Amino acid sequence: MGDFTYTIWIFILPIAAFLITGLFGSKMPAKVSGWIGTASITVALMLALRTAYQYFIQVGFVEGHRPTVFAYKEVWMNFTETLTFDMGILIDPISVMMLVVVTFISFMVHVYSIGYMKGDKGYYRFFAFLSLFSVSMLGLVVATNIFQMYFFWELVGVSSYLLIGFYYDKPSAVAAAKKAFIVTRFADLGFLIGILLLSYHAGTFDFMTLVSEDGPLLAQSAPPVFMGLSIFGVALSLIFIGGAGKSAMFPLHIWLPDAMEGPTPVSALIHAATMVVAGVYLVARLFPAYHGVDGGVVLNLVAWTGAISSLFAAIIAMTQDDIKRVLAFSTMSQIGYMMLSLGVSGMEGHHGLGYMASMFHLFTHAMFKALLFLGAGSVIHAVHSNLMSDMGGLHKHMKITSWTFLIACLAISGIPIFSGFFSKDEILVAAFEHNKVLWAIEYIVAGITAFYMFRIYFGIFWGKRREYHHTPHESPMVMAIPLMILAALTMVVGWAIPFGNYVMPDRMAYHGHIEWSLAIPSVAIGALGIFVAYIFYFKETSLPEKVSSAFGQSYGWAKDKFYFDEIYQFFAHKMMFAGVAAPIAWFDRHVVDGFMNGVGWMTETFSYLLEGWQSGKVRQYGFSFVAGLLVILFAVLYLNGFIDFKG
Amino acid sequence: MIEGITVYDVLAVSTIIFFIGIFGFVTRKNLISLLISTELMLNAVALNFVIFNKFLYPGQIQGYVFSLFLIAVAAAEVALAIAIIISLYRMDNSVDADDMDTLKG
Amino acid sequence: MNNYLLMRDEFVLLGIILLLLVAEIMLIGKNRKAVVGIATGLFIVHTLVGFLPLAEGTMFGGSFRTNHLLHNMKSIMNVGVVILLLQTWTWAREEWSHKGRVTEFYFLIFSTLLGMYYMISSGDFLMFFLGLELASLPVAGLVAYDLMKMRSAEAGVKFILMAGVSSAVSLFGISMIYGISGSLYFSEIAQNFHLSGLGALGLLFFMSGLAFKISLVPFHFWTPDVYEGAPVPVTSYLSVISKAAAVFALAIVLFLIGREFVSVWKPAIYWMAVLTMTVGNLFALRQKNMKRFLAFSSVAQAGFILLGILSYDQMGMTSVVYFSAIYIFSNLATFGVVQVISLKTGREQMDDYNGLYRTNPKLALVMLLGLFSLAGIPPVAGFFGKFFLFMAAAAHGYYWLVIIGVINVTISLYYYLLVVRAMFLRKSDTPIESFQAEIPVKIGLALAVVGILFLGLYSPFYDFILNLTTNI
Amino acid sequence: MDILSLLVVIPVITVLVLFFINDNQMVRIISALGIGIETILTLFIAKGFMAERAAGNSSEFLFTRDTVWFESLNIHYFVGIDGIALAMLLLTAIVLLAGIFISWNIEDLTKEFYVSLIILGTGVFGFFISLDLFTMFLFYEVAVIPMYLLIGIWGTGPKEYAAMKLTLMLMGASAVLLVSILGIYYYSGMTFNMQEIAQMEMPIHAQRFFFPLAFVGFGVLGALFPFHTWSPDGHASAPTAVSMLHAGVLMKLGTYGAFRVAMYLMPQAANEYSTFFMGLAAIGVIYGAFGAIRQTDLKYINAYSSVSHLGLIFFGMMALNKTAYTGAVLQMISHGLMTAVFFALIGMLYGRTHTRDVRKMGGLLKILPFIAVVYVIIGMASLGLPGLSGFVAEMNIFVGAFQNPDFIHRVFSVLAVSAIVVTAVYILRVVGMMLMGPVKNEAFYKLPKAVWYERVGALLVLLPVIAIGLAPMWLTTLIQESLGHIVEHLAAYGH
Repeated sequence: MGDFTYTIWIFILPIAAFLITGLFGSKMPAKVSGWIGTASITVALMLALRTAYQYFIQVGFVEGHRPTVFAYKEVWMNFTETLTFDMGILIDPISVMMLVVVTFISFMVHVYSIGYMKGDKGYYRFFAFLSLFSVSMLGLVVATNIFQMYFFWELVGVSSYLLIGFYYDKPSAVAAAKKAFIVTRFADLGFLIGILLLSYHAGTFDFMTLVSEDGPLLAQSAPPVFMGLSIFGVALSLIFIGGAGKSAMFPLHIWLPDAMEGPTPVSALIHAATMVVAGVYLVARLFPAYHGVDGGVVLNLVAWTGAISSLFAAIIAMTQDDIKRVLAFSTMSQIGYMMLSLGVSGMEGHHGLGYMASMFHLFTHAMFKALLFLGAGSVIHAVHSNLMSDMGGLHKHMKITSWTFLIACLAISGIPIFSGFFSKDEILVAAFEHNKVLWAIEYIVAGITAFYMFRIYFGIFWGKRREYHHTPHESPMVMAIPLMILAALTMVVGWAIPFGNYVMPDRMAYHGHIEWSLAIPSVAIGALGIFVAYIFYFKETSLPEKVSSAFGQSYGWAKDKFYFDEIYQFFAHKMMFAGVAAPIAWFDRHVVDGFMNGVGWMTETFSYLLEGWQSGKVRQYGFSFVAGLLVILFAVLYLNGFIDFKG
Repeated sequence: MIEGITVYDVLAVSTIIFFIGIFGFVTRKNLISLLISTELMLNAVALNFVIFNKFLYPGQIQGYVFSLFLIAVAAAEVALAIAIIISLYRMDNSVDADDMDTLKG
Repeated sequence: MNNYLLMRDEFVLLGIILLLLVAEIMLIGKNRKAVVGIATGLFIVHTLVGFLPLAEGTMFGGSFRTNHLLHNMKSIMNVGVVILLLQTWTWAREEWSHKGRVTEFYFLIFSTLLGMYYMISSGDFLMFFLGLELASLPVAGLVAYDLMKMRSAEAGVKFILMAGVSSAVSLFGISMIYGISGSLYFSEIAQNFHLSGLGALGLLFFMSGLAFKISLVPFHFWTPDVYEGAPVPVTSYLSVISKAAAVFALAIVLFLIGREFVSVWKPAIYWMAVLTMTVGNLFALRQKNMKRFLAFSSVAQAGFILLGILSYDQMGMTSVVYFSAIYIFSNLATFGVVQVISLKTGREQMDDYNGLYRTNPKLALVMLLGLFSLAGIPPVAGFFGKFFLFMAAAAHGYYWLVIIGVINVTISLYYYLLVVRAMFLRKSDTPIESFQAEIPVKIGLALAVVGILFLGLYSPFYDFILNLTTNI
Repeated sequence: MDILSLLVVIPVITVLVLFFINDNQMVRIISALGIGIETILTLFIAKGFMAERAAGNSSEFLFTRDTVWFESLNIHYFVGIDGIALAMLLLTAIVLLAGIFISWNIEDLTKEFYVSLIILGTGVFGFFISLDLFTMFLFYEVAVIPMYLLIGIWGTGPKEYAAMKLTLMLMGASAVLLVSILGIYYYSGMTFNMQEIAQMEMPIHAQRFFFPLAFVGFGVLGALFPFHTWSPDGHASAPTAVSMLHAGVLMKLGTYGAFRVAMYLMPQAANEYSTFFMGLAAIGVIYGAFGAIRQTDLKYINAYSSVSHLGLIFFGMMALNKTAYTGAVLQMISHGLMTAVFFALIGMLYGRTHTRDVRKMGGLLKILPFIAVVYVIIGMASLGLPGLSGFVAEMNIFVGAFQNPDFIHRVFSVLAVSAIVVTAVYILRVVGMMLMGPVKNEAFYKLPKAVWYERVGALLVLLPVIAIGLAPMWLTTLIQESLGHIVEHLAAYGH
């Protein structure tokens, strides 16, 4: 089955880069740490590509489906004799695909950052954290068991905290980082409890046993325990909550818009391509279990969360002024697509289309969303502001960025020959076959997506010419090249890679064909979206204001992200701080502490009470002497039964 | 012994004397009267010994010997107590038991 | 037939007393300061002689009896008095230089000690009564020793009157016991002294006399006033030696005649222990004067000793003797320091001790060790003493008493730490200026500290006492 | 003189030597030397222990030595260590050495400070090596009493009140412990030897009466929920090295004792009370975490976080299975190291900024990079970041706790697990307020960087935290071997 042991180097290099830049970065000249980081990720990318080539091409199909290969598998810690926590590298279609995606996007971001971050005081620190993030994401991707995934899951959370809070002297960045970490940590709580339930009821963490037909989950049918779900159902939905948190799904999405406080390359890497798809990858990894347990009811939860998130995010995206926030909500919407697609997918053959479509969309989305973010980055770099209102007519000044941005917008809107069309179309097909309502929602979202993407495109590059105090210039080559590479890929990947051949739930080959009957309407709504955006934003018109006022109050709500931040603020600060922490602090200070001091105080007052007894008068001593003696005497006599007081 | 008088009657007398002594110690104000009450108690006890020896154990003399020693010791004690009371009086020229309560608390 | 050698200790002590009297007469006019040296030296000789082994036996028809336990109890007290005399060296010298009379002090000390000897080794109530009185009356003289000070006289009066009442009550008890059992000899009493109401009354009244001297709660009222009023050496003597002797006497007498009255005196001692520990601690919490503070601390310690007596078996007796020995050493350490300081600066309030460590560290360390030993903190000996007392009580299932005792240990730790706080934590602008004590006083303090540090860890000491108590 | 008793003898000799030295610098060197030798000896013992285990010697306690002390009362000086005790000894050695370095700048009464600190260390070393209840209890009290002087003289804030409260509560707890030791002694045939007692089955009614006393007696020192009030005040007022040693090591005395004496000797009662105490511990975990959120004084935050982590240890122990036990012991070690570094850092910060109020400090990451980075790493360790020791310990405890399908256990376990979120909140709140954000006070720019002895002290304790976090296998096997005997013993009577 081929020797994959070299894959360990994909990890050792970034770790080495992290240690070197982290510990000695401040001592070396800034550029050096940039080169070290980029070099290590380049080699890692090459190794990942070699792994993909070797796995998909050389190893290919064994008995009709692609095998699972363990490059490494050692026991890292043993909880009990049977239950062990091992570390290892698992090679299978989706993990190799993710390896390629993560290393590639990370490579692009590294190259881009050399330009973007030039002159920044924390330059070495940025590259150190980037390497740390890459390692943890790669670790998460190749995890052989769910506990190893949780191990790297937390590391991903921390590195995103460090990167979001990179400009740590800005209080808003610090708050955003803290919010991101705590919300994801809250979701990880669900994930951890899910794992712990599995640890007892399934008796193992290993993915292969969890998803195998005769494994503990799928073999016996466990009795319903809670709301109709069996214990495994509960565990899997809790694990999904963990994934939803990391992928900023509907209720747990509030940290994603604020995460834009971090440098743009960070958003490109983390909040576009890698971290946010971790949830999707988790569900994909456990897909057979999700499909099998309790008849796949948990998948409905997954699907509907995806649908709501994508619609909700799309609506808000239309109203945002900060271009990075628009892209953030667009990411949330696209991930909603992927979750939905997984939710509607079956297992065998054609029914597995949803799974394949979701993975394909993940693959393509990584490309064009990274491109969008990097493009936005170079715009912000040139204009030094995030707000669309400060931009306009940049096409003349930034040709490359403008064209690459256009290609990405076309891709995301699902226009044919661009990659977005192929992946999104298959999702719509899968949704259509499974549940018409979901298809309808996603159909509308496709239109809205096209609209808001072209809204910012026209808003930035066309629209009214603004006077700039110093003329914006095209970003340097080191930033432009990644844009071009990504743009090229976005155009090619869609039709060049027969994704069905590589990634399927049952790992058999599947040659799908474009379902034109559904493709044409989706392209039509995309075009419609673009057209409306063209009218609104190509030239400076008052049309957008009139329409938004027409929507009246609802526009304001959407603009303020439906006040979810305020709700969370209330819940976190009022409830948790004032509602729980304050009473506990008070309780501790007064009741528990009060009791201890009370004991001391009581002995003190009691001793002052007795003061009078020692009056200094001999006569009283004599009295106490005799009285004391008589009391003892009568007590003893009574005890011995010589006298009783019944007369 | 006089007929008709049992050990209990005489014993009652000596116990009454004893408790008079105690009562005296508790109620009287003057130091000397306190001393007198202690002496009263000691003598009542000496009486007790003699009574028991006479009435219950005529054959032996332990009770009598004991009361003799007791009287001797009581005398010594009174002498000492008077000496201290006088020295107190010389310094404080008052013999009232209640204003001797500087040491208290 | 009476082997007079049995009373060797008593005779040697009597000899010393007479020698002192003669010395008093001989040295009129000349410098009688030497008496201090002579008396201490003689007593050290007496103690060394006391260490020599002594045969067991009785005299005067059983009225005086001695065995290894009694003999060693006396030598424990001797060691205590030696340390005390060393510590009062400067006080005695000054007593002589101011008031020109010091032999009376030694005369009274030794005679009370003689009384205690007789009290312990008495075989019958007559000898016991004489020993008790001989141990009480001279103490009144000692207490009222400072003729110049009103406090001393007041303390003396209080002591003598209360002593009178307690001996009267105790004798009343003895007369009742005599009335029932028809004899004064403990051995005969033990045969025909059977459980009866009047017997219970007699025994309790008798015990009150001893309870007075050990200062158990309902009978302890004289202790704080007398301790505060009397000069410091006398207070130290009272709290250390006279209390230990009374404890020994109580234990022995209860062993001899209390066999059948167990159901009478055990509950009494149980509740007196609870009362003594608690009331002693509660009063000690508030004290500001060091002497009064240590008075209540000694009252509380007496409560713990009762735990040992309560267990009424060989292990109980051993723990009582062991604890008393350690109690003597710890008290001598604390009282030694109080004595040196009050003699040099006349200051006895606890706040005067603020910042003591910064001016004279060695004194503060001695005080610290003494207090920790009283509080029962390892590795000093007090911990072992207390632990074995609790073991003795727990052996008989008195778990609730042990719990009360243990709570009281914690309360006692609080007020012992108050002194430690004053010495170490607090700073003061008028601390006790650093000074050097005289050699003998230093030796006295050093001996006490050695006793505290090594008596506990050195286990053969416990085993030695254990095989002493095989026959009581 | 066997090796283990050397552990007690060396500090005593150091103290005696210190008595005759008056120059402050000399005192520091001598004590560093003494404890340095002690640490080397501990490492040497660890190596010997490993070799012994490797050579297949699977007896429960190694290096055992039994000499009679009070022959008539059957009290022996019986010493011996197993895997857990060895881990505790290593922890003590490291934290004590770090503490000595950290308190290099104590000027007032330096000699007395180091003497008391080393006496405290002696007590702790003695406690961990002794297997005889009497000697264990003696060392336990020797370890508690110097706290009064250490906090009272060199402390800050309401030091006298805090010192008195701490000492009284701990000595009160040891008093309760004394009662239970006596109970165990008499109900198991008059012996203090733990191995014999474990074989002897104590009558169940005695166990029911004495187990809570012993558990609470030790629990108070381990800041078990309702008895933790001394910990915030005590730690806030104590000088750095003392709170390092206290929170890092002395609290482990409580948990180790509760585990070794209360549960090992009275298994039936341990099983009966397990649900109750597990609930108490779970509340403690949440209670401590929430308590820490409100605090603004750094030391109070750390004190409450210690209450929460200690609660986790008790929780792990009361889950009564091998994994949870391993987790509890791991947590003891990891929390010991973490709190030590936390207090060291707080000491350094307080030494410079003369304030412990988090709101007054800001933007220190730029000014004091070394201290800030170490603080972030240790903060991450304490909230259970994988790759650091906190994660390893907590995961063991949680997996162990979930092995019991009983509903109440599940509720308590979920309660304890949810503490990881609350811990994250207060750790990040402090890191956000103190290290990040704009510099609030201009004077902070001139603050001096970390000095050599501060770096040594902090790194000395930080490296093991990372080592355990990355490769826990060597430690877990060591602990699991020694736990084997105990868990079988407990399981035999358990559910």
